[in-house]
Amino acid sequence: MHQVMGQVVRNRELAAGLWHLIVEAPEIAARAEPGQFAMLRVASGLEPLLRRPLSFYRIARHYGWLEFVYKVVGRGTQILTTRAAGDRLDLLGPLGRGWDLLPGTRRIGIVGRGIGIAPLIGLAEAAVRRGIAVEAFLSAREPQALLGLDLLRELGCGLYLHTERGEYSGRCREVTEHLEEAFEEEKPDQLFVCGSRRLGQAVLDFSRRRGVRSQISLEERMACGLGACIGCVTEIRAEDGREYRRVCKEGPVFWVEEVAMLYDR
Amino acid sequence: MHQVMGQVVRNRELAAGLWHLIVEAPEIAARAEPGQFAMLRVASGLEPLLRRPLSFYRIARHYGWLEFVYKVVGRGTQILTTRAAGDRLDLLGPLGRGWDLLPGTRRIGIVGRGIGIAPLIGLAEAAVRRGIAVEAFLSAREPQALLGLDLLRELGCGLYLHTERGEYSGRCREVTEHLEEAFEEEKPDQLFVCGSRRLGQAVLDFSRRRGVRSQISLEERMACGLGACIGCVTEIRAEDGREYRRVCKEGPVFWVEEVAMLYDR
Amino acid sequence: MTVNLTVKVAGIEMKNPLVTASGTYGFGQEYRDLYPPEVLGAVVTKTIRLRPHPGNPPPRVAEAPAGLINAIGIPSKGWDHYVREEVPRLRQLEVPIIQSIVGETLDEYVELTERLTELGFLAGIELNLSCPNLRAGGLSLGLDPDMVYELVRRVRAATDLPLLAKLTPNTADVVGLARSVQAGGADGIAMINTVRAMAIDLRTRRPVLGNISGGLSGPAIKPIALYQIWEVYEAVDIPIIGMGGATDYRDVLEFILAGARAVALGTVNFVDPSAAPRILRDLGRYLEENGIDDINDLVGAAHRT
Amino acid sequence: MTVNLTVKVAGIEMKNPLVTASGTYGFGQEYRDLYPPEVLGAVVTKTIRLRPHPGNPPPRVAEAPAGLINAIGIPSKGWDHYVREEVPRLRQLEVPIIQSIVGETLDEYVELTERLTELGFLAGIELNLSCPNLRAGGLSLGLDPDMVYELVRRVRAATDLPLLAKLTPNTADVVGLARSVQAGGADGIAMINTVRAMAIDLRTRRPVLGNISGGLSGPAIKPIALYQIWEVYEAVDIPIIGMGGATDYRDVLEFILAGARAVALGTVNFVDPSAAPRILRDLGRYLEENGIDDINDLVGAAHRT
Ligand SMILES: Cc1cc2nc3c(=O)[nH]c(=O)nc-3n(C[C@H](O)[C@H](O)[C@H](O)COP(=O)(O)OP(=O)(O)OC[C@H]3O[C@@H](n4cnc5c(N)ncnc54)[C@H](O)[C@@H]3O)c2cc1C
Ligand SMILES: Cc1cc2nc3c(=O)[nH]c(=O)nc-3n(C[C@H](O)[C@H](O)[C@H](O)COP(=O)(O)OP(=O)(O)OC[C@H]3O[C@@H](n4cnc5c(N)ncnc54)[C@H](O)[C@@H]3O)c2cc1C
Ligand SMILES: Cc1cc2nc3c(=O)[nH]c(=O)nc-3n(C[C@H](O)[C@H](O)[C@H](O)COP(=O)(O)O)c2cc1C
Ligand SMILES: Cc1cc2nc3c(=O)[nH]c(=O)nc-3n(C[C@H](O)[C@H](O)[C@H](O)COP(=O)(O)O)c2cc1C
Ligand code: FES
Ligand code: FES
Repeated sequence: MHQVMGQVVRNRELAAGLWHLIVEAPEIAARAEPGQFAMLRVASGLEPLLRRPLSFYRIARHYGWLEFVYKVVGRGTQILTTRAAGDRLDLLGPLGRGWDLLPGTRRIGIVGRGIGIAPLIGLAEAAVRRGIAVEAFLSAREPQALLGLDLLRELGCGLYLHTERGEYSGRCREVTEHLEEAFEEEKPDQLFVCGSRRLGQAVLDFSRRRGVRSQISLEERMACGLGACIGCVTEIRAEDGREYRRVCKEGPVFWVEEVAMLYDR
Repeated sequence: MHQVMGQVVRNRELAAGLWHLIVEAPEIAARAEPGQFAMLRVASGLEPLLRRPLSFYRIARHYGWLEFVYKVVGRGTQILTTRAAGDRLDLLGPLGRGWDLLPGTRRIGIVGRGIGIAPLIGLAEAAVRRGIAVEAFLSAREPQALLGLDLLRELGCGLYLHTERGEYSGRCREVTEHLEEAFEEEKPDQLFVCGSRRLGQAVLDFSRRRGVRSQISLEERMACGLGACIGCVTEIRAEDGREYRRVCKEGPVFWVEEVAMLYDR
Repeated sequence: MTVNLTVKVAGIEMKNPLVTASGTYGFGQEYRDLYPPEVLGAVVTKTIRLRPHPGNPPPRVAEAPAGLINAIGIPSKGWDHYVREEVPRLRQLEVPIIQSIVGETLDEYVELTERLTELGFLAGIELNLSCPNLRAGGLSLGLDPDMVYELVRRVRAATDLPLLAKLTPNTADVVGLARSVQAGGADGIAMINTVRAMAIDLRTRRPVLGNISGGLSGPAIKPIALYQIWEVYEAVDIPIIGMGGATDYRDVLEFILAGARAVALGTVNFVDPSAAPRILRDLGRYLEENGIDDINDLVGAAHRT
Repeated sequence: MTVNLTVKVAGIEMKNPLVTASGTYGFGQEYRDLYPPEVLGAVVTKTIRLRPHPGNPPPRVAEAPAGLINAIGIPSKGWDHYVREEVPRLRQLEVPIIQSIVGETLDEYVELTERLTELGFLAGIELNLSCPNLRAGGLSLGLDPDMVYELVRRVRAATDLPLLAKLTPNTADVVGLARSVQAGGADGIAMINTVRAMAIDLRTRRPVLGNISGGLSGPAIKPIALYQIWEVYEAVDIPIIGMGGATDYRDVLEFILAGARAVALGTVNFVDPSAAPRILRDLGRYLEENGIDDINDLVGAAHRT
């Protein structure tokens, strides 16, 4: 973990309210893994006070770059849009535990919705680099919000897309159907999901039925991001009942079958 | 009194830590008088929370411009330096009671030190416009901090200058000596002072001895600037003992003989 | 859709839930150039005293992170000046006027109440119970539930006007105080007053304020205000005028959700003196956009799941 | 010029007056990548309990104007876990360790103190007296001067280690609490803990925190902290570890001027996790530039004119 003043390489709007931010921060990039995140300080003053957690979208290690995609939802992300190339940005990272590609894995599915697609893109890249086949199940409000689509195409991933409006809105099907269809003949070795509880539940169900080892990336309100405040807990099903674990430290990636909220229907 | 979003015309450093700000705000400029002030909102968020009071330096009514000179002393004035031409600035004004040029006044002295010179410049302009002769007694740390010097020269004012360093540092004399010298033969009709308590005391002494009606502009910490909070009081010698008056409403300009702190040596 | 913004607080009909916080709006004249006081639900004026009082020595205000510390000390020019200078102008205002008062003794509270009631123009009286000078035993009166009960009871007997009790937040037991003023006969509660605080000037190495300590207001105290309002709402039946750091319509709605029937704007008046009409506009728009046709439906709604 | 930054607090020698605020620095491991804990004057660890406790349901944190509201609830994995997992790593640290504790009963405080004393490595024990669950009559224990006195007295008898009492700020009478802990035998006072507060989510129209209410920390409470420290400094002789919203060396100096002998960094660790070494550097520079050769000369200096 490092705290560095990175330099903004680029910060621009991809689609309405969706921004792509690239920051040069070689110390962090050198150690960052897909699924991990950074805490960004958006203001230099006291308002807003807390850092904002953003997952790594891509990690361009040879450039020393970290890429993020963020959705403007409140004050912090609003301020972030005002940062321009050349500006300094206080970053803390890499933080948390990233995705686990298990030894022997040959075929995976990534399941993402909306901004939840962001942390899956770096994973897809890493997987393809290791010769793992990737099927991507992505959904969003509108086609422009399907992050990293071109990249996934380039990488040769299988694509199963759904949007509420526009191009991919016709075949309005549940992700479960998509999963069944894609993996009818052969189950994937692992599934990776991020973006909504419903999606997580679908993946949990599928994974339990088919015996797939799957992971989910969770979000929780964070103060420190580095494990000190115990503020970001989620409930985990452990041997002896439920217990709280820190999303910033033991997560944000968890095994789906551990995550208590996926069982609360 | 108006609250308007003015537009910054110019904001640049005059000398180290001394900035000249011009804002277009015709509604306020139309009614502003020398010695009055405006409350500027330096940040759009909550930090810093309060507005900052700045005296009018010059009022360019036909342009609809307000000019300020401010010294960077803390957070608020620091933020103000980042405002550039074209930016919007939330202004409240004109506020308070300005200088009184009494009927029949033909010759005045303005006595200012440091940033305290600022509110005297608009007065000198107004006086000269009315055919009143102006002698200016100005002091500062260094020559560059003698605000409005060129303007006063153009206006044909008599100049008595003193700086701690540089050009005017040789003849290290008290303002009292300057006043005595300039007004040896004929006393001025009015003196106007701003910049330090010591200076105010010198003017009070001179005025009492020579029978001059003099005014001082005071500063006090302000919250509202418009008379509502009673936060900015100064002690005034009234008929029945001392009483507090609001610097933002009954001031910032007071008759020197009223101001209690000038008697506290 | 027409949205209902009118609320009834302690028997006072207000055309909307925005009122002024005592001490931040003078006697209704200072902001007139910017908007007419009549846009407000009610005007709560600066606390007055029976006898003249100079207030605290300057400096009286200091800035704090997202806050303001004041040690004004309730200066007052006394009753005669009030009647001569303020009352005629207050009578002109076509908006409910709630006069805030403080006494040096219980008798003074009663006396002021009687005199104010006789004037005949007021919509209500707010009892400022945060006066640290009025002591009962070692404790400041406003902190003692029994004394507060006694005070409200006595004032209650002296007037038919709606009575609001303004509680101090500097207590471990604001609920106890709230129950006491309700039992004493208050028609409503105003809360929160400022939180005891101070500032130190590193340059002079001395306290900034002439009075050494003062009261913190502004956004910094909003979470404290919300908490105390939440607790009091659960404990009493009389309506609450909530305040403490509201700066926009969202804050106002949070206060209402926590249990306030009206919300007072204080420090924000200094930050943005046009805050009241701005917030009012935004509030109306929010309700419309969210299909809420009566603001009263939101009062205390955060308590209901 | 060499500036003396060492301070002695409650008998604990610290190489500088910067310590950590309990609950914001874990058990000394979390910030190690950024700076060694050894740069600090002392490490105050997260409050522990004798028995396991899950803490509060999430969400546990919410942002506020210049502040943070937390309702962590002091989760604890209990004594055995502490001894097995934390103690070995704490022993490695070459900096005074002050362990914060809370009990469900007076006996638990005593029991924990005895066990901690036996471990032999601690520089001191901090009694977290703000546990709202431990009640004495209707009042939370930490608010009752008599109970607090009794608690400290009993713990005092159980250990020779320096004892710090961490007071709650949610009282009208922090001075009474301070006097009580001094009388009970505390060697020092830590203050302030968080201020009771809450946040409401306008979107869901519900409280943000799983626990509904929480405690406010950060810059927003600095003026409240300064005030309470000022008052306590005037009332007791034992040293104070001051905290509440410090974010830079100026804040730290303000706490010291108000009467703190050491200053704890809490919320700022989240905002700028390298805050401690930064502030330490600035502090040294300030003292040098201002010709102050011993920081102890500034302790309480704002009280002296
Ligand atoms: C591990 C992790 C990774 C994330 N990765 C991304 C990402 O790659 N792209 C992206 O757009 N968003 C991501 N988020 C969510 C993002 O952090 C929030 O949207 C952002 O903090 C909102 O800040 P704001 O000031 O704009 O909103 P505000 O609503 O003003 O924030 C108010 C407070 O709530 C907190 N908060 C609000 N929403 C969330 C949330 N969903 N999760 C956690 N805290 C929240 C903020 O941190 C802040 O303290 C991630 C969150 C976590 C926990
Ligand atoms: C009527 C009036 C007219 C003024 N005219 C000018 C002017 O023309 N040019 C100029 O440079 N300065 C002027 N000042 C002083 C100027 O307002 C302060 O220097 C400025 O507010 C400091 O803000 P800051 O955030 O930079 O400093 P900070 O020290 O960070 O301010 C902290 C707080 O203290 C208050 N404060 C600090 N110093 C003063 C002060 N001297 N007077 C009042 N409040 C203060 C600020 O408003 C703020 O609330 C005037 C002050 C008053 C009252
Ligand atoms: C400058 C100032 C003066 C105040 N004077 C009074 C007063 O005279 N009587 C009173 O009951 N409250 C007084 N208050 C408290 C406010 O009415 C209000 O309770 C408090 O400021 C919290 O609201 P806010 O954060 O919106 O300002 C004063 C507050 C300020 C800032
Ligand atoms: C997330 C968090 C957890 C805390 N946990 C504890 C705790 O376990 N024990 C304790 O005595 N104080 C705890 N505190 C209070 C701090 O130690 C400190 O008193 C308070 O936060 C004020 O300081 P600050 O504003 O610098 O954070 C906690 C504070 C925060 C923000
Ligand atoms: S955010 Fe502090 S422990 Fe996770
Ligand atoms: S600043 Fe409020 S009355 Fe002058």
